[in-house]
Amino acid sequence: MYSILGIINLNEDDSRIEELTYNRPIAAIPFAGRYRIIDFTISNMVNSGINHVFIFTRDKYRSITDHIQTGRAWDLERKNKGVFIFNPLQNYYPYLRSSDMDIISDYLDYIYYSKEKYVVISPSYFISRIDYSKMLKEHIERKADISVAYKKIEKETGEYSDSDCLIIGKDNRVIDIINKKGAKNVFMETIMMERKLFMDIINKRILGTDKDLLKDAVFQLKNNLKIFAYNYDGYLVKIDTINTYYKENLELLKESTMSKLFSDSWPVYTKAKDEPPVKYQVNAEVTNSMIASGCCIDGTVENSVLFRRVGIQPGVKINHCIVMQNSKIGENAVLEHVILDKNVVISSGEVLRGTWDDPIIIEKNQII
Amino acid sequence: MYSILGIINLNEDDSRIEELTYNRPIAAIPFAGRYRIIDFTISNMVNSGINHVFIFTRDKYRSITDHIQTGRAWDLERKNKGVFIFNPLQNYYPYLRSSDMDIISDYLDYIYYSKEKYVVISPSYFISRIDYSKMLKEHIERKADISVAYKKIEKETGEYSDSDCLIIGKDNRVIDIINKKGAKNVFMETIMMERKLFMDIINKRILGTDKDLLKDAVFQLKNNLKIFAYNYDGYLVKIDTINTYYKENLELLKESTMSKLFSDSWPVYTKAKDEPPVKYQVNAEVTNSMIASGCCIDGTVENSVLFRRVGIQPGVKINHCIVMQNSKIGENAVLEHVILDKNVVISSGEVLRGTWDDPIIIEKNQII
Amino acid sequence: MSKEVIALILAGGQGTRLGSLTKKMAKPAVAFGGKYRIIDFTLSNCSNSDIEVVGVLTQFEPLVLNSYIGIGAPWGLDRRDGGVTILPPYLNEEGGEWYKGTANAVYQNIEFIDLHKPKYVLILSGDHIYKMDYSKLISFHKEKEAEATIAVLKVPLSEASRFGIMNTTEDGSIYEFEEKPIEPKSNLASMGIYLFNWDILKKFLLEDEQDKKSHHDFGKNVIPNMLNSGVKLMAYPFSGYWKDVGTIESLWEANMDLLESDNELDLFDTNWKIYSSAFIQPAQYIGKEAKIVNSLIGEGCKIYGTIINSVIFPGVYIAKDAIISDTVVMEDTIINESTIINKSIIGNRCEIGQNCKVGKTESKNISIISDDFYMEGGTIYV
Amino acid sequence: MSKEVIALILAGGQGTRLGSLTKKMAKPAVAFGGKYRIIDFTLSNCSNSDIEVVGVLTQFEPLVLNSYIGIGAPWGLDRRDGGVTILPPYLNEEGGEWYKGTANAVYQNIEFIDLHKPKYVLILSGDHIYKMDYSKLISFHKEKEAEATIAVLKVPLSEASRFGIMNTTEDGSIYEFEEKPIEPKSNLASMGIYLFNWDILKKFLLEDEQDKKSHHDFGKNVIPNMLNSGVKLMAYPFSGYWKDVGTIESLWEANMDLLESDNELDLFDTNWKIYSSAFIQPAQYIGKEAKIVNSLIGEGCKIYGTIINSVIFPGVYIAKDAIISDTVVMEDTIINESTIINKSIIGNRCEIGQNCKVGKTESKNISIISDDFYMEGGTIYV
Repeated sequence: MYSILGIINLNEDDSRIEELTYNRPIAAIPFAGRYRIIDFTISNMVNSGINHVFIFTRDKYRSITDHIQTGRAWDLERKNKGVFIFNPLQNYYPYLRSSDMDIISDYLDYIYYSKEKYVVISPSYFISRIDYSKMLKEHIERKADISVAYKKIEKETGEYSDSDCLIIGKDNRVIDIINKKGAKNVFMETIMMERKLFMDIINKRILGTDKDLLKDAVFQLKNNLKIFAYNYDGYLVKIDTINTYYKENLELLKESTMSKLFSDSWPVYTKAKDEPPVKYQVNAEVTNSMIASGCCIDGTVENSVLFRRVGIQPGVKINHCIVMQNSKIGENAVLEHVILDKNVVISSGEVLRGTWDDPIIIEKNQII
Repeated sequence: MYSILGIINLNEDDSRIEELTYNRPIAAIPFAGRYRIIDFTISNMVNSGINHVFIFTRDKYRSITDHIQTGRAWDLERKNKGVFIFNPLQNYYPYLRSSDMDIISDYLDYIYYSKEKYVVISPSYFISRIDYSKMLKEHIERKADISVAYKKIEKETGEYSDSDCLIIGKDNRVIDIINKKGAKNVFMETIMMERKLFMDIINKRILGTDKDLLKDAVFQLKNNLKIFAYNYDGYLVKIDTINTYYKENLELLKESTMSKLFSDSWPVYTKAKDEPPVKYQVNAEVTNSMIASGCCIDGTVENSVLFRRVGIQPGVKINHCIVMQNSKIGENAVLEHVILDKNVVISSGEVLRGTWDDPIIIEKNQII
Repeated sequence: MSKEVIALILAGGQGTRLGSLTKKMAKPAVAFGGKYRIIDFTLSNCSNSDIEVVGVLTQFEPLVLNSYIGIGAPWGLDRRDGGVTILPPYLNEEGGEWYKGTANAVYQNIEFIDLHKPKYVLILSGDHIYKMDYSKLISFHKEKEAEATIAVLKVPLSEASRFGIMNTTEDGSIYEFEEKPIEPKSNLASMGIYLFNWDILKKFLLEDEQDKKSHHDFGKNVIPNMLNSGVKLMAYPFSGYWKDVGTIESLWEANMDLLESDNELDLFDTNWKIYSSAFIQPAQYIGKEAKIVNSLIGEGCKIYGTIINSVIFPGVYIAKDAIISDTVVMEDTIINESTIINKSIIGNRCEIGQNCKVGKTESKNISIISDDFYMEGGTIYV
Repeated sequence: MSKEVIALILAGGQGTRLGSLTKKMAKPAVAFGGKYRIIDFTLSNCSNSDIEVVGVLTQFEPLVLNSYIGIGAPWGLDRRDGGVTILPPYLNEEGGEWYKGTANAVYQNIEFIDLHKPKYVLILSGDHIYKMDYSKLISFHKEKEAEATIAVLKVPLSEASRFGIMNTTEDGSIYEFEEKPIEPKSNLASMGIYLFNWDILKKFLLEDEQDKKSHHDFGKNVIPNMLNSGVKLMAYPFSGYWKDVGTIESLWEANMDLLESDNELDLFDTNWKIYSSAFIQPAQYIGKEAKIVNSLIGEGCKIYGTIINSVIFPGVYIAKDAIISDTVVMEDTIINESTIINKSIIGNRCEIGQNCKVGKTESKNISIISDDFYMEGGTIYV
């Protein structure tokens, strides 16, 4: 088996999901009841046999450091390998942030001293179940210089509207990349190549790389190097707007969707929190909902996702809501189409009603 | 036993030792053959029963992160406590660096959620064997609001010339602090108080605290609060100049000095490097020297300190030298009064001669 | 490094009164409370009490327990020095033998204890459910200058004859110990939690080992011998939830106790968390027609049926129209459609077919389905 | 989680031929090479070969070994799933028994192995000194589609009759195995390193257990039975340093081998590090009148005397005018002034008084001073 160094690039545009990213990057947004968005990419790497992972942050990295800790939850607390978080060095001012090439190049010696033959670079905001070992297999078989993963979208949906799309030739070679609404081959921003080539690109030692963004630098090489497209066709969502965040969470309440994301053979790992089981009290009426451990429920919950340690008092009615960790909803409150961030307290009798296309968002630590 | 949160404040002036601090803070400078300077403070904390340590860095923190890793070497890899490194948040530009108050206040919630009743704040560049549990005992007995550690210096020496000194009243209460050559009561920049008071000071919620530096803020309170001086009288050196760095390393070759710093009852912990024992080859002639593991010696070494994995080829003569990790000295080279930083290569036959008061310093990774 | 206190957890018992639940594992490894194993409580108590060296004495079917405890990380016991160590019997120059009793088990590990040079040794049982801050017990022991301290619980005098009873003077010092007395003089029952000065305990263990007639048991031999020899024994009064889950009934009851709204064990208390080796499961899903009342449900469950007064472990699937009441369902079990289960304990990884009927609410007995059991649809098992 | 390969290290032997060095500890825990313990080599080989599940089968005086291995962190074997597990004998429903032989030891741990669902099981010995990339052995095994693969070393034909000898066809498949043959047909000696397909091995272990006449030993029973049954056995040729340190002489020799300038074991190779539980010691100090030639000296030593061709472990103090040659001195031992030691092994934590004389250079025998020995000044011990 060839070894792969996993690189998670958190240089992700969070401007369209800012209500949830004031204090955290997209990677740290809670998702699916007990995870953070980055858990899916890390778990994909671990499940693909990768045991050496570098996470390059851009800003607001405190929540990533707190979440990853030593990496034990992913079995990535290792003597010589494991997971490492690299924050931008202080000599970069915020206005230089947009360049992931610069952030990575500051830590190039770590990549140099790694022993893996290949690297795979992935963002966090595409949630998938991609198997990088299969991607590598194709990469080697095709004798590719670079492989990039994409998913072919059947119906035109708005979910990937801001994504780059690949123009792919008959032999699966990438002809071009475009940013165009309604295109079919969504580029998952997942890139695989030999580690040495990656270092050359970061170092801009390769003819034609004069870009600040890694993906631009890579596609600039499309005529010089063999870039192949790897077709992934499993679960895929891109979480970079409030709208997709809200709908894709609730979409998981469908058995058919949930089973695409979760299965025993491809576990998703996350930090354990030592929460007790969910306590359903005498007035609990819960249907079609996903409930995380440590919740204590004495009211009515329908079509909702509750994260850890949420408290629902008697008389409460919530429907089509996402309630993040440690929020408490007081007696007889009624919430519909609402997203509560962490540690929110909703007072007794409060009524909040958003809509399916415009959910109300309550920020972290608010008392309403 | 009362519990103490240990805080290591790396806001240390490195301008007089800049040859060794281009890429590292003072805390990460190698010392005494196998340690980094910060090891002594962390070990003091651990030996005093402290198992929750916060390290606040200022800049060049990569080497600290690499050294501390998960904290396992100090038994500080713990479920709920252990060691945490806090780097300045990116919103601080370099010109704001001088304020440790600001750096700490960004992470005040971590201090808030800690459960220890007391905090002790210590720098790294004072190397000592202070027992914080004894300091706490006196702190409690005296009903002090704040205790600060000092050492009484008998002879006037230049070593502490840039240190603050305490003016102490008869009852051990601190009357004032001065920065004056030749003063006797050297302030070790070690400060103990209740955690709640510390948070108030950082928050500048206490009358009269309008300073940017923690120590200034503390002494500003001398009339409002009871600040007591704790007398420490063991091994103490301050490493903030090339001169003290060089001489204090070699001073450890004296049995009497070494036994003051090292003893079985107060071990100094550091990251293990899996080096083999020292190999003395057939031409080795080593006297009055400190040699770290993994060295391979086939020449003459006198009155010197060799860090890990140093190579000394046949015919080499070194005297009064400090040779850091992984440096290699080629055949017949002669070095006197020289400091080699890490990974230096000295070519065969090279001759370098400094003096006792002005040693030659060769920077990291140089080939001479 | 010397540690002031080390704890030894006696986890070697076969637990025959738990029947098929302990066929392939030691009693402390039995599942409890919708997420935990019995030993989680003792290990978490140690961790929360800042005890950093814990030995777990095992000998019967230790595999599940060993692999569950692993390196001790979930309880913060993966320490560089000390942490948690599994202590089975071993061979030495004179051969070797299995643990003959609680005192002999500790005797065989004198060398391990001496390695850590402790001042005190805390002897615990791996099959009790309770929360206790041992550091308070230790402070009490020091304050009273005791040589041995035994934690005691007030039980109703009517039930006292089922316990080992401590008769104490006013200051709490023990002058008499009666094992299951017919006419109890006090209601202070021993909880099987002992703190000893190590030098004293070691002396008595060495003596006990020489005694051919001894059962090598703390309650039967060591404590009475200490009393006879004038050792200063103190009773440390504990109040709060405590349960020895040595029988099917008590295990079931302890699970049901958790469902009381004012249960003293309070698993939701963040100041004294009970740690457990984590499951890798997504959040639970509650279906459109599900109904759950007064129950505890673990991670990764999929519930489409009705659950009343029950404790459901992670990864359980309950199909629609199934009705579960007053029941404990352990990990990864599947209950198929229209099956009705009352007052039962269903083991791990079972599958119960459609239209089965297990257990009876009005029955005195708990129905048990052991691990990995497959029940044909339509079966009636009461 | 299923792992492709798991390794089992046989570390239960009493090591009687190492005499007083193994009185209180298992052989794999014996100190070696100025820093290491014998088992470090096998554990480091596992770690460097990316084997993530390692069972260590112990039964004789396992305390030192257990506490040395701890949670496996020094070797990177403190894994969430798997890592290193100590496997002593245990009781089950039918009672329990001590390990009767190498094959029986593995037989008693079938349940542990099955837990990890491995495809291959690698059987290793805990008392061999060598560096080997097991992943190459595994690739060889797969490539050859073998059912069992045995690592072999070419030995001088004259010495072959001291080993278990594999007679192979040209492609490396084994057609005959002879234990210590008087007239060896080949010079391929078994290194006691076996890779088996787990399903095959399990079948043979179950059969062997039934065989009342069996010694339950891999070399004597399991391998010959496999050969007779037509199992595809391959010999994997290894070249490099390898030593079974089962006797005082071989232990001493192996230490001396490290001092050869071209020694194949090369402890300084950073591509195949040998990990070890770290000592908390400052750097060593070499005094003004010290003289050290061709020797290995560990951390925290203080050397004021003369050391020639010797291996000195951490924390040793050698006073001035002492002369040590061709000798191994283990941890924390003190050698006082003017004492002369030749061709000896001095145990841990000894103190040798002034003006003693231990060992003789020209002697055939190695002088042994066992752990914690105090030698009066002026003693002659040759």
